[in-house]
Amino acid sequence: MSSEFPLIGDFSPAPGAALSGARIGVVTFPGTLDDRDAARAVRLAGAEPVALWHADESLQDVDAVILPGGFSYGDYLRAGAIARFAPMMSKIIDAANSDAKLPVLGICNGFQILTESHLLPGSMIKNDHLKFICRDQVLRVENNATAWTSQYATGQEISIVLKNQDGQYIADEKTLDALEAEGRVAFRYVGWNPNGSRRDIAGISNEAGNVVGLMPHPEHAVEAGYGPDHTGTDGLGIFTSVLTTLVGGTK
Amino acid sequence: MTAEAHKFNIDTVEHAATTPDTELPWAELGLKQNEFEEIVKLLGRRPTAAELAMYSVMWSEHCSYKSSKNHLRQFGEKVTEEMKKDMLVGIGENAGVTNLGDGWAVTFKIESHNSPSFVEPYQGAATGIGGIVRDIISMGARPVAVMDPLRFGAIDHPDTARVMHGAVAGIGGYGNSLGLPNIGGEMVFDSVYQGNPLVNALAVGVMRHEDIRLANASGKGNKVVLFGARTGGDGIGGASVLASESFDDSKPSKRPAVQVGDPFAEKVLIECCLELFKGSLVEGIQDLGAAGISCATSELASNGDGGMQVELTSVLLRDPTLTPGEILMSESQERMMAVVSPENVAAFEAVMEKWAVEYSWLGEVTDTGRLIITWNGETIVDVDPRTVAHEGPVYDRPYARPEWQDALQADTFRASEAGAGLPATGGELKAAVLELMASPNMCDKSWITNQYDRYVGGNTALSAPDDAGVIRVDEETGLGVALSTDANGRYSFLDPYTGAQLALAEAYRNVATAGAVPMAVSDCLNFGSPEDPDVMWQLAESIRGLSDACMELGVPVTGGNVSLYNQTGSTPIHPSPVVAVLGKLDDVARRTPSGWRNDADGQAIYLLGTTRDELDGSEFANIRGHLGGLPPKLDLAAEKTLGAILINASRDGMIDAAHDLSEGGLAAALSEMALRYGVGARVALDDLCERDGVDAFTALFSESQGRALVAVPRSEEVRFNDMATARQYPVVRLGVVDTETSALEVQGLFHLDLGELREAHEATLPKYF
Amino acid sequence: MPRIVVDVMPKPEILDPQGKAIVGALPRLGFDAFAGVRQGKRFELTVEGEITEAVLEQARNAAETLLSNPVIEDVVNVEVVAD
Amino acid sequence: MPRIVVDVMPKPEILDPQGKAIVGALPRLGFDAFAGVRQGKRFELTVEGEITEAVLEQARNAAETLLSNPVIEDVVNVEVVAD
Ligand SMILES: Nc1ncnc2c1ncn2[C@@H]1O[C@H](COP(=O)(O)OP(=O)(O)O)[C@@H](O)[C@H]1O
Ligand SMILES: [Mg+2]
Repeated sequence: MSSEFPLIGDFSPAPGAALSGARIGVVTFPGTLDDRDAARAVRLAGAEPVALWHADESLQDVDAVILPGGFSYGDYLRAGAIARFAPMMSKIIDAANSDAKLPVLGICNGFQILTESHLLPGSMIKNDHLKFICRDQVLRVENNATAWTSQYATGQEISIVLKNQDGQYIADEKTLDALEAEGRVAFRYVGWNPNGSRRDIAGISNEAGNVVGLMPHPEHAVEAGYGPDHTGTDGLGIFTSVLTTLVGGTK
Repeated sequence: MTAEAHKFNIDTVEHAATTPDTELPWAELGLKQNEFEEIVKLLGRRPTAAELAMYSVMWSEHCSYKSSKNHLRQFGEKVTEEMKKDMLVGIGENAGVTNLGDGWAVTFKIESHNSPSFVEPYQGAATGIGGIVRDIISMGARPVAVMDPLRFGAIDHPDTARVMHGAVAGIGGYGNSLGLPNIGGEMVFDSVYQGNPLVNALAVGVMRHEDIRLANASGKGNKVVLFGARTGGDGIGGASVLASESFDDSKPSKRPAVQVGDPFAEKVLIECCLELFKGSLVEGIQDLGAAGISCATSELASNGDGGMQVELTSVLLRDPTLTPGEILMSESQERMMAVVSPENVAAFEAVMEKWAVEYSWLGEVTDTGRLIITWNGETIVDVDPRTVAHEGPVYDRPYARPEWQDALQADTFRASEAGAGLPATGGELKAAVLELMASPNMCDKSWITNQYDRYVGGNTALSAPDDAGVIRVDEETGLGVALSTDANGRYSFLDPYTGAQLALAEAYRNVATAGAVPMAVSDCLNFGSPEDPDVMWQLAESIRGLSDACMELGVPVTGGNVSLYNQTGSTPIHPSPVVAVLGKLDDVARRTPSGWRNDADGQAIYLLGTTRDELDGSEFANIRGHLGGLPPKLDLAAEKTLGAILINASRDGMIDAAHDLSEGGLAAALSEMALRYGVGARVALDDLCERDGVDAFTALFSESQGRALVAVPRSEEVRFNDMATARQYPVVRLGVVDTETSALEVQGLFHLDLGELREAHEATLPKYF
Repeated sequence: MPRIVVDVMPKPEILDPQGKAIVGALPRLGFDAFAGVRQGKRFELTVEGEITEAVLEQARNAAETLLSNPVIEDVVNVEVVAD
Repeated sequence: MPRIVVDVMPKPEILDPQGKAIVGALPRLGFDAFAGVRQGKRFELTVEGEITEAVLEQARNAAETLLSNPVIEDVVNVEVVAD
């Protein structure tokens, strides 16, 4: 394995390793939990995961970045609040806003870090029922024109894992209306709103579509036997989407 | 923190030698007169305040196992060579280690955090998870999953919600933040646990053989380091008598009544330790749990080849007013102690800096055979570490079969008032199934399990509500482990010897049902006061029963924990030996789930085993408010055969689903298998009733052991039948999976709609909590 | 509308993981003036009508029983603030 | 030791799930006087030495940048309290 994650245990070798040759960074903050999972998903999608350490300042020339889930700094102050100030985040913010439009995906805590960084609007507060919740969740892909959703059909329903404590997405009405109008609601909860999120929003994108954040965990639905209901692999599309985007010359 | 900040009269060894008559608060510290006299004899003088602190915590029941040690020996004695062959590290270390093959090893252990969880359920349960996880790290392993066997008071008692909400949120809050999937546990409501809930926690970890670490301090000149959280006054409440170590003007000190966990600190500690192991930067390592630095220094030193010298003012403090004795006793969470060779010091420090973990060098390994602790250079502890850590008092507590045991066993359910007018018609039986599945102990547990992350790590192949939790260890080969924890306090109350064996049998069966080969056992023995001869008998009988059964099933006990004094006033809890069994799967892809799926239409449903009239102690009798008689009979040879059948059937692809029968019997197993994926079935009980000579009620609700339900694809029926017959194991075809009806159809008796069943099953916990 | 403010802080002797995390983060952002941080809770209770002594007494009781966990927290303040 | 207290509250227009849960629980415990509850955070920052205007300025900045998220929260108070 070329990438040296601070977590032991080797990742599954990729099927037909790194077709596209794309290198996708996975950032680890103190308290990050799902970095190995995100790296595994990248590998299963056919790209090479590159471990990025929060305190470093080099993006190591990666083609895209994933901010994985977890409880960075314990989420004690606010979810993602402290992680947002990591040196690596400054680099990511710059690269995401640059002309190159680095694709950035924030999952759960990563989504929270993206809102704290103002790369995405709104914020997350505690679930309306105040409890941590872990369940299999159906989402509707509302927009397949982002860097991370192109492999889905708009309107497609997917089942992936949801698990969080602070997952209630909120923003003011003006922001919400703008998100809807600009097609920036990327994912919506279907059937049941598990946390009180405004307008059933599960994930959003920035204007350019290179930055996407979502609360549920696609990286936990990439391998049959270990995902929703021990069968689902609907999350893999997120990771193959970004490869298509990269190959398609967005970068 | 500088020494100048401390303004105590330090009680040095020198001072102690010249002031033999100083009154010491040994009784307040929980020592008995004979124990104090033994300490004086060992030292040849009175102990210093710091020494007294160390001996008092290390010789406590919790740390020294003084009441149970004489009995626990059986776990080490009743083992065959065959049982030892995969045991890489046995009882005595922080946790046992079992060989999984391919260079992989697994370590697991279960512990209690009962009384802290009653006082402050959230933090008590959270720190329970934290403590057991550190045990696993200290073996050199990466923790990979946790489990949480829980027992609370009556579901409708006003205090139960407080404990339930807090404990579950605490287990979730801590475990979820560590990135450890929760793969199973237990939930039992019984008024015997009202003032004394049981919060047990299990952690499992995996490692390569070469990464196994032990808690010992060897090699003269190696450095001793304490790292992680700072030391505060946690867990030394009773020790505030040491606030002024000159024992004169004791001013009241403010010490925390409960410990607060910091899961973030622990997560960082895990990663930091794994990086240390990877770089081979530590020679020995020990977690800090009960008895804190007293335990860590004395155990490391006595397991090593020499002695140890440490300077206590070097300990980083959260509370600068702590006295030396309090520092030694402090149970602050999220700390570890390690032994590092001088050439690795710089590399060790680099790892600490990377993870922003605080550390301080306390001293070094010596060749004196003594544990010497200084305070500003003055010796305040000078002991043989073995006398602290391993040679504490051992008691042969008197025990006797309680006088009431005979009357209890004679009071059978059938003969009792509660046992009159049992359901018999189809309608009555259907209502009884609904009542059973809605009852507090049998209802759906997702109110709890939905608060736990079961997916993190991406290796969870089975988790609640399946019979066992299954975790993949090796992504390339699919090698994995299965785990289940079980106990039945009612069975143990009726007959503690058999009760402990039944707990083992159920956990063993659960693991085999998932398709795994049972390999090792860990246990948490939750009992009342050992000073009560009735309770002591329950404990002795349970250990004798469990060790006998382990021997017969060929699965060694590799570690565990004893929790005594679980009682409210003079009323002890039911004897509750919680048994965890770990099994191995060569390829977790072959695991057997506990329910049939949508694609299983027409698959045959078989029941393995014999059904007898065994309702005493059952969940059904419990619902009717009865507890008496004898628990179900146990045939360990039969359990072994059943296990072999289930494992082979899974390995050879003969079954698609399997679920063992335990609490609630066939009624519960059928309901759970159908509800698992919402797929119905058509069954008939006639053949079963005729063969075993029981009526439909008994067939549905008896808790006879050695039974499991399996779903067999049509193409495999012949092979499966042949296998069971070849092993002379009773098997009967009950019916078929039916994906059309969405109901449980028991021919000639009732038609139970799955929607109605699910509603009853799922409503209970949300109603109360 | 006048409100009753209730301030609850972790007891001084009890570990405060939240405060600890913040103390660690401040210097990285260039805030180097602070030696310690503790994080507690602030509740604002609103009342329809007037805040009588009886209402204030209820607030004090609620502060001790529901709004704080006396095992690990202290109620440090219950007061009326005008808007 | 003098401390700086920073109070942060959820913005009025934002639903506060914790406050809502408390409003629901209060009457069950017999506290019927309250129409609404909001739960925010109280930080106590300690300083080695004196609290100068510069230190206070740091506290105000920290309050706005790290201790609160302006999208959902307001800093309602930054003040020095003596012990
Ligand atoms: N407190 C808990 N935490 C996690 N899982 C639990 C808990 N209580 C029960 N479970 C899970 O619910 C399922 C049903 O429990 P139980 O009926 O006790 O299982 P069994 O009888 O097979 O031992 C199992 O998967 C068990 O692990
Ligand atoms: Mg079972």
